[in-house]
Amino acid sequence: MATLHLVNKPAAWEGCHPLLDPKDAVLLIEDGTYLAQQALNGAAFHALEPDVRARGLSRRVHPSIRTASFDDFVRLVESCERVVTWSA
Amino acid sequence: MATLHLVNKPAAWEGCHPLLDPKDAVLLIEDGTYLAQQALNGAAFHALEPDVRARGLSRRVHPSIRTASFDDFVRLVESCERVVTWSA
Amino acid sequence: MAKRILFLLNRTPYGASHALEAIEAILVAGVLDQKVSVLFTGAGLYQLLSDQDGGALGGRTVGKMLGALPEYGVTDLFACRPSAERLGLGDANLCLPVAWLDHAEQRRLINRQDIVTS
Amino acid sequence: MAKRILFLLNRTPYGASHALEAIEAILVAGVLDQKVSVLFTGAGLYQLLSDQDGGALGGRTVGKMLGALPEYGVTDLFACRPSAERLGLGDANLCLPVAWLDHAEQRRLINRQDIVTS
Amino acid sequence: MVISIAVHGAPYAGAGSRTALRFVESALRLGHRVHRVFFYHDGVLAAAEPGVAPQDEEDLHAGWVRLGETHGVELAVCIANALKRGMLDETERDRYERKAATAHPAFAIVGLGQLIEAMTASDRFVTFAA
Amino acid sequence: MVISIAVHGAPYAGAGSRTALRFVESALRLGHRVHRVFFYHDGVLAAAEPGVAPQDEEDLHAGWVRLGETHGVELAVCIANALKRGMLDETERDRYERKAATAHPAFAIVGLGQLIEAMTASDRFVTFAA
Repeated sequence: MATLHLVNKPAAWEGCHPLLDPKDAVLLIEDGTYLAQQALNGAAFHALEPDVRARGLSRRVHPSIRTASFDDFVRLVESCERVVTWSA
Repeated sequence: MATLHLVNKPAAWEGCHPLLDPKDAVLLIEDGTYLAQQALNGAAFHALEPDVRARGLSRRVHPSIRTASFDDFVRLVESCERVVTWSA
Repeated sequence: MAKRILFLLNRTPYGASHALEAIEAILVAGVLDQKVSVLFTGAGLYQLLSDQDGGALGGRTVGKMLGALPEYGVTDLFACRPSAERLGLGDANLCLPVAWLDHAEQRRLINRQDIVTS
Repeated sequence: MAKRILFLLNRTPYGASHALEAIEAILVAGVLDQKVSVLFTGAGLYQLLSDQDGGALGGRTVGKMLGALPEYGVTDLFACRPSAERLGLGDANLCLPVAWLDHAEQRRLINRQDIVTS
Repeated sequence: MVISIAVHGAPYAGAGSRTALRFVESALRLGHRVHRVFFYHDGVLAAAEPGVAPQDEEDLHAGWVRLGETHGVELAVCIANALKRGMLDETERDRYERKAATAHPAFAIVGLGQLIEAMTASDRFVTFAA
Repeated sequence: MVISIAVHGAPYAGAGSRTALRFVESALRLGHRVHRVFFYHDGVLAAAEPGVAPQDEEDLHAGWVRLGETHGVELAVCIANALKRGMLDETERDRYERKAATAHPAFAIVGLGQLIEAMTASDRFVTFAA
């Protein structure tokens, strides 16, 4: 994986999306998990599970998006070359 | 004037716009003044002058939008029936 | 003297402390016998989504707190239909019954108020 | 050991303290001889608008602070062309010369970095 | 005219607290009575005692204190929002056995009832968002 | 792997500080070394000494202190951002002649150079936005 993108609110998707590389991964966190209700494209997508559950989104996550624990989050950081954080 | 709407960021326009009454006034403040670069419709529009000037927008304000001092802001509050604040 | 006060809720429930703190103010307005209305609009609709679990983040559940509104005398709960359609939300997904308003009805709701806050 | 650090600036200059505080970090990274790049994108482009006057709000002028970047050894200044087109901004409106990048060039810029922060 | 306001944003270099302060100054100059400024959400941080403002940025805390002390404007801070953000006056300092009060004495730490009272007792109520 | 992070958001009920804390706990559990947590922007408020957390909400300040004291993670607070938000340690308290320190001693108030050092000394650097 080249770059891990963290997206922490829906509005941040607009900036993130055009800069995705097919080798990248995206982790939706916090309010960014609202984006997980739809199919997204351009990279591999994950959504942070506690944020999904708190917001009542567990049954609304699109099947193409995998939920991730905090341990998974750490493993994503391990396996990428750099992390880019998108907010606002 | 029925309602004075305060808009303090561009993203807040989306919520404000559909609820404008023709008798209303809108005051763009803070980052909401970036909206003043275009013609807006649905009410009477003002933009807070110190916010316009700080951001380098003085020569970019659309001619249909009047700049307002803080004293003008107070007078707008006087002459309306209520104030609605839009943010995010 | 009781006033007609509209609380406009347009923030997500867990993105910041804003939603929880705003609900606390609404409860107090209800206790103090004001004529309180609440309008959920934009991302504020997510406050009403069912199956929330604030415990997953070590805190309170916003949807549950909203459920207490009627006990505090706050029963005029409105929601923006166009926002709900945009977000793909309907009655079946919500934890609380609300009256759906289109934009014109929301304009009339605002025009009936003494005070609108958020 | 010097690292390639990209600062991604996508916030408006006066909406919060974020922009000013981020610039302070960039200046320090420059002083400490890192290989610093800056990418202005989205609403961050407004940080570059000419004729700013932070004094109107009792504070510093963000555009002027950015003008100090070259003195601190930070000369790789990039800006997102699609964002600029959407906001109606071009070289003539800016207080600082930047190199314009399309999306593919921005992807390559990111892929060259050790660290990206905002 | 009697005006009250709510301030939702933090004071340091944020926009809402500064706009609110300027608005109140103008309202007083134009002869209105400002019944109460109610600090809510992050707005409560305006009361923070030992802020050290940068030399080249306006100190909004000092501006609010001046408004309270010179013009007698009531500066009311929401107790629930204040406590969780570390703002305590001397009463709360003693109750929670902390070392020092962190709220400047020009600000009164009050319950949410005072927010609703500000609405009912005023001709206009203006919310300054974060 | 050596990891450092930046925390940009305030601790009370905000999202970024909580996510960051959970991330660091997991990183330590998985055997990584967390070199430094750098609190920047509103993130510095995590160091605020006398927060009184609501009973039914997690106290993130306490979580960070535990991480510093139990796991020896360095908690570094940006001095410029801290001062203007009213965070002072004992040194700054004396320099500015204030009544009390407002930053918990588990946090070190440091210059921005430590942010850049955290980047250069770590294999990964993760920014937790507000």
